[in-house]
Amino acid sequence: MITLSHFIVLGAVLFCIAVAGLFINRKNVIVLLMAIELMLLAVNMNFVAFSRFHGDVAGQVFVFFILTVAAAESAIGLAILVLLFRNRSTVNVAEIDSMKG
Amino acid sequence: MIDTNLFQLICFYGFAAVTVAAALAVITLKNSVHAVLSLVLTFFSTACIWLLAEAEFLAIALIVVYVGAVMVLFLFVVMMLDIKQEHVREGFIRYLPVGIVVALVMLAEMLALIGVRAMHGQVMGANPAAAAGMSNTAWLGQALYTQYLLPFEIAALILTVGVVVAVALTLRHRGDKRHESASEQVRVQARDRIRVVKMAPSRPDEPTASQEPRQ
Amino acid sequence: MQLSTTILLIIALAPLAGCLLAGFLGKQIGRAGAHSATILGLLISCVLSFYVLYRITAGGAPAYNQDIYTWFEIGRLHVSVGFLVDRLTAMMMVVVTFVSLLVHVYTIGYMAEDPGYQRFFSYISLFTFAMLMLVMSNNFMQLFFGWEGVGLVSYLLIGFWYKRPTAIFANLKAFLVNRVGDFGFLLGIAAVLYFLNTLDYATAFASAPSLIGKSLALTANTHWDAATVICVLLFVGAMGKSAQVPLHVWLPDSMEGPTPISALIHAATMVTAGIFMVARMSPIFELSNGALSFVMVIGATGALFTGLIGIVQNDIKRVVAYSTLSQLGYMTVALGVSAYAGAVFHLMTHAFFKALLFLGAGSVIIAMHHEQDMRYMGGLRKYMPITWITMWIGSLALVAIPFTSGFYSKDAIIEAVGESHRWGSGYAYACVLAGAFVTALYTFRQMYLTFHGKERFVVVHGHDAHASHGHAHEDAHEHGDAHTAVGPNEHPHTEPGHGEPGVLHHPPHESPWVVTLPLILLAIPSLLVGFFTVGPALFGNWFGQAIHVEDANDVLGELGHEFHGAAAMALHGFLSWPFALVALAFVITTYIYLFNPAMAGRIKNALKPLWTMLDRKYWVDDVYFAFFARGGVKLGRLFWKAGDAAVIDGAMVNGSAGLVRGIAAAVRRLQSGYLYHYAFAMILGLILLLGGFWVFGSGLIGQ
Amino acid sequence: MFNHLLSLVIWLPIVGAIPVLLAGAARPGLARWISLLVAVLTFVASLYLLPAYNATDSTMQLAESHVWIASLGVHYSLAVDGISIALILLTTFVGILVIAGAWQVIQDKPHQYMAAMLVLEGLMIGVFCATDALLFYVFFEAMLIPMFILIGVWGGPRRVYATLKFFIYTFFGSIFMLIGLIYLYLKAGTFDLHALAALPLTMKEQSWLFFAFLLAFAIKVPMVPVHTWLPDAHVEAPTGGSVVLAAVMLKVGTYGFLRFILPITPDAGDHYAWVVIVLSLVAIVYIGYVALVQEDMKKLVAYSSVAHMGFVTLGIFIAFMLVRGSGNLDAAKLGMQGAMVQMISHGFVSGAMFTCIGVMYDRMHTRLIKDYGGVINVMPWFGFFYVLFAMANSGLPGTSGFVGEFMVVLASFAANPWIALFAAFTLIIGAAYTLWMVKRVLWGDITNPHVREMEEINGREAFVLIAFAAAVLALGIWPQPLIHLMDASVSQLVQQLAVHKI
Repeated sequence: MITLSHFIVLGAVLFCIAVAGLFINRKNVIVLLMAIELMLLAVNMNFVAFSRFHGDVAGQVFVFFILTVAAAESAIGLAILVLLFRNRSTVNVAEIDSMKG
Repeated sequence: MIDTNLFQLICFYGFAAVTVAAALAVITLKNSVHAVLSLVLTFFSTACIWLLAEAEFLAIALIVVYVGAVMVLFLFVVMMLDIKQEHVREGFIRYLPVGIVVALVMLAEMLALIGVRAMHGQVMGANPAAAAGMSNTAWLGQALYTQYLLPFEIAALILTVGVVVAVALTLRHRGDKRHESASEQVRVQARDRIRVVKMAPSRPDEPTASQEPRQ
Repeated sequence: MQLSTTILLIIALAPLAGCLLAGFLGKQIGRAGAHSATILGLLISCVLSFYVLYRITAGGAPAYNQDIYTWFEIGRLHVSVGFLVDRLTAMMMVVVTFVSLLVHVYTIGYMAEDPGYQRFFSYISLFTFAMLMLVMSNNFMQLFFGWEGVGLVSYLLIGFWYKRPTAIFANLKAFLVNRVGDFGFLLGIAAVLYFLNTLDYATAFASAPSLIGKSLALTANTHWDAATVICVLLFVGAMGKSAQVPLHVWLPDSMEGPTPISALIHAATMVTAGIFMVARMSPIFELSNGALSFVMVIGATGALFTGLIGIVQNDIKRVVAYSTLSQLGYMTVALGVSAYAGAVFHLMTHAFFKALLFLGAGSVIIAMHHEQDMRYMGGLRKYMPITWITMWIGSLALVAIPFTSGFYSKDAIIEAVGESHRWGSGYAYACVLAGAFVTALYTFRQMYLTFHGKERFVVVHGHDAHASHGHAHEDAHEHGDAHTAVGPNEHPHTEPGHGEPGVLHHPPHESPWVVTLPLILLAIPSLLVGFFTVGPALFGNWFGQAIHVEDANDVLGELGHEFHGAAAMALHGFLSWPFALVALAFVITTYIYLFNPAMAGRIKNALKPLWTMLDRKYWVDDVYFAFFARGGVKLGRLFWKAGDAAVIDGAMVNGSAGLVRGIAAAVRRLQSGYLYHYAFAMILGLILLLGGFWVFGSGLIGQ
Repeated sequence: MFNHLLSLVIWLPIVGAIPVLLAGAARPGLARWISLLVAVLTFVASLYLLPAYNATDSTMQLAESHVWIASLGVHYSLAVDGISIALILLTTFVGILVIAGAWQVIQDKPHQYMAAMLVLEGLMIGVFCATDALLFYVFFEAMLIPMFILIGVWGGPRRVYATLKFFIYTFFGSIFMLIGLIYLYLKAGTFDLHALAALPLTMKEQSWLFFAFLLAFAIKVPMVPVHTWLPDAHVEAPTGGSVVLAAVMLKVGTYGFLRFILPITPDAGDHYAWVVIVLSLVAIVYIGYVALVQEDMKKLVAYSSVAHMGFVTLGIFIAFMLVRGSGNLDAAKLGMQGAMVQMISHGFVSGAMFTCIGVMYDRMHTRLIKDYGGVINVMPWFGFFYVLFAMANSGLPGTSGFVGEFMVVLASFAANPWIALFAAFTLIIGAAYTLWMVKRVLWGDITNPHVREMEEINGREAFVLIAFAAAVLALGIWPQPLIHLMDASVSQLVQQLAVHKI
């Protein structure tokens, strides 16, 4: 019998893996982007689960929108990455500091 | 005969295990191409889990849109860019303990909050789509095209803008390429093409000031 | 019959028209055009002034008092520009326009070679206009207009040779010292308005008796008598303009200006504006014995102590300048003892003989090629007889030899002071008597040094100039030192263009007729005007309503009982103390400067401290300069640097900006720009949030 | 007659700036002529205010009103009284001279400069016409923008610092005004100034409002101790900017006193009048000393502006003492009129002084006094004007500078002789700093060889200086027309002071 907590725990695990990914791959922008995708996936997991649990369509509609926005985001993110690599020949986040903060 | 519920549970654990393993691979693999492929696997197994949750449309959409389009994009980019692996992996070991600790602490907190045991009682209800006598896709579509029409359109717009932006960002005008400008061709006038210069007659043997060698 | 407004307007505006013509079209109309235009304007003005005087005195015309136009009108306060012409005004108009006319004519000769010829004529015509506005005014506002107007022209004329550093220093000093006086004067006008609710003379004087008993609470416990406050404040203005102690310091310096204006402005007319003003305000001054005592003491101090300085001066113009200061003191003393008519009478006679002396000095200066130091003169009488004789006439009038006009006015003042019983009159009497002696000392010394004795200049003809240079120089100094040594800051002024002091390239010669004619025309009234006018002016109540004297204060009335005609007064004068003092001074100076020149130096060395004190003018100038000028600048710099720059801008304005910047700089450190820092911060936040939920339960979000 | 005259005067220069901009950098000559035409037309239009206005009636006239923001009850409502008309005429008059003055001086983007000037002119007129508090506020703030641009683009080397200081300073003050206005709106439900004037307020409310308004306007005037932006702004501003700033913009502050503090918070005004009077006297004496030691001519004149504006604030606030203290309405009117005349006169005099400094700056590119000396030798005509304006600046009778100071000193003696004593001190210190500058700049022999190369003023400069001189002399010799124009309005203001609102 699959219960709500199964999904939520899975989501939490995925999220934590993504967080760990952010930490250990702080040099590689591509992996960072992928970790963000993982986070979104974790969130989506929760949405789907709760939608199913409450019988509310809004959750799945929201996942739909998240997928859309995430797709756009990763497209632009990758475009920036390509541009960056073309100009600076690196995907190392530590070297992208020309804005000085 | 295996109980349906049990079978579902087994499937869930199986898919979940693959998902988690693939996700771990995503963040740990040296080779970026492998990492992307692992991400594809993660998505794929997640889609399977969603199927278990009877969210068929989203599951298919995840595979078609994400795995089929976005992840391929990732793959292209990763393969296009000549990334030096050893360089990128710097600090991996150094930050590993911190990452693990943070992740574990967070996981512990989350699980504690969720109250795994308490929530084991929360059985999924009947499939709302089926209850409404529709397929999951129709159920979703009905909401999307009525109640959420405006957000839906906006989402479409966002995607379009995303495409335009991605193209605009990466498009590059290379100086060595010849190209023609239609508007300039139309606007051209005779005086742009030919210039009549009036020159005073001069003998070639008289050097002018500008021709003198400069020190 | 009433005087015509048109005539009065023409009198006032004709000089202004000349001024504008010469000033703005100077280049177009040329030198001759400029002096013709201004002199024509002055001539019209002068002739009409005589006509007005005639009409007022003999023609039986009543005093004219009308507004020309409304200057402003607020509520019940109505301030106009208008004319009040009574006998006092008419007399002043005649004096002003007559002296001014002669000065104009004289200037043709004096300034003949100056590039600023047109400008000069424009200025002196403007001065005449302003002075006429001052004397003809019928209200305090217009008085102040004329008052400051003459101050402006004085400023411009002292600085006429604007390339000289001393001239532009002197004109700034003159203007600022005058402004100190005007400061009091303006407050005085404000006090008049406050107590009498009008700025119109006639109304104000009519309601002046209402001042009795009124007082002004300057602090919680001090109540000042209203009339005293008004009079003292107004008199502060007169102190500035008429160069009374302690605001006298500008007048000697004003000699930096060309000589014609020294005669016109700084001797005959402008400096007497204060005397005129007090006489005009006599209905108010009569109400305050305290203020009159103040006036008297100030005047007496000036009369004696500035005269003393005149004795040690070497610059021919400065001697005359200090004598002017001293004579102004006499006039002020006369005001102080309520002998207003005496003051104004002395003002008139002084205008003639002092203008004469200045113009004569100017004539000498022309002859000496702009050398003003008397130590390089001497024996000039044979070169310039007209100047010599006219200047002697002026000098005799100045020292009050009986029968000269100076005698009648000055003797009357001395007698009046003797008659007075006002507080301080004893001191004043001593001062004016001693002053008579001092006046004679410096006057005779000046005349002897200039016109008599040995020639202390050398005439060098073109080609052998270099050969005899050294000798000439030594010679000059030898003689100069024999009389009075050069003071530390008193180096004789050297003009660019004429080399060594005391060296002339041409022998001195009599000045052209445009110069001597005014001298002669001024010598006549200097000699005679007193004899003919003393009766009516002093004792005949000629001024009528224009001057108001309380019966109790009427010292001239007292003297009038003993007056039996001008000749008798003069004869009596030979037996009086002042004449005895003058005679003594004559003997002393004649002995020293004609027969025993070396004695002057010996006296000087014997009285060294006294001499130094006089030479440094009692250190008043030094103290003022150190305290007010330098002190003011120091104070300003302190205010600027400490107040504006440090406290307001530094601490308050930029301080608050700096505070914001400091906070921002601290906060900015959080914004490292590294993505993982932000991500870490986010995750940390998430962990904390989750931890919070865990620890506090959902109560944290308020369920 | 045409009943949108005020709108016309406001919007003509603002709209006129558009063709000037369109004429563009390519045809600077055309841009200059258009802007001059617009300025002249505006001046002519503003002259029509005089016959249209009934000077014997103290009410606000030529009113226009349209709903602007209905939900907040904000109206686009304009009306003028004598004081406003005088200030509008000053603005349009100076407007012409500023544009003529910048003719060849501004070579960099002249069309934008001219356009900014015209817009500024329109906005300043708007301030003087607005009878709706929010409309006033909008014009009041909008005015900063063109001035910000003028200083920031065409200014001197430290223009960035100066513009920021100027902008933030004035903006800081006006925020408090906005808070005050919002409070009043919540209380009265309208922004109409007339209604706000009738609104009863407790002493506590009035005090808060008084200080809010005081801060806003005191910075604009500027009063000590919030004056330090002015010297910096003046030093860095181009000549035209300085002229407008000194001649008109400062008057907005004192005008605000008349329109806000006097009618809305009369009781607090009376209670705290001593604060303003003391600050005004400090401005006259303290700033006089500060001006004395300035090395930069523009700074010197800027400081003298602060001192002269001290007379305006003094004249306005001794009216409180006179009306409420001794009931001396005539003296109060005298002081108030003096303040008004001083405002107009200072417009002419300071404008002229800055123009003179600009004329020298164009030739020598320095404003430091020590770089000059003996200018009169090469520029006698210029010297004439310079001395004339310097004399007006030191309050010589016969020039406009005298009239206002004279009246204020006379009135303040009635309030308290000590106030008059300190105020009259300007006679000495004012003459000292002005004439000392004249001495060091104009007189003397030439020491700096560059001075020898200075050229006499040209026809354009002469026109500007003659216009200023004519105004200075006319006002000094016959102030009655101006005083008559404002008389009814001033009487009205003074009578209002006696009304208690608690």
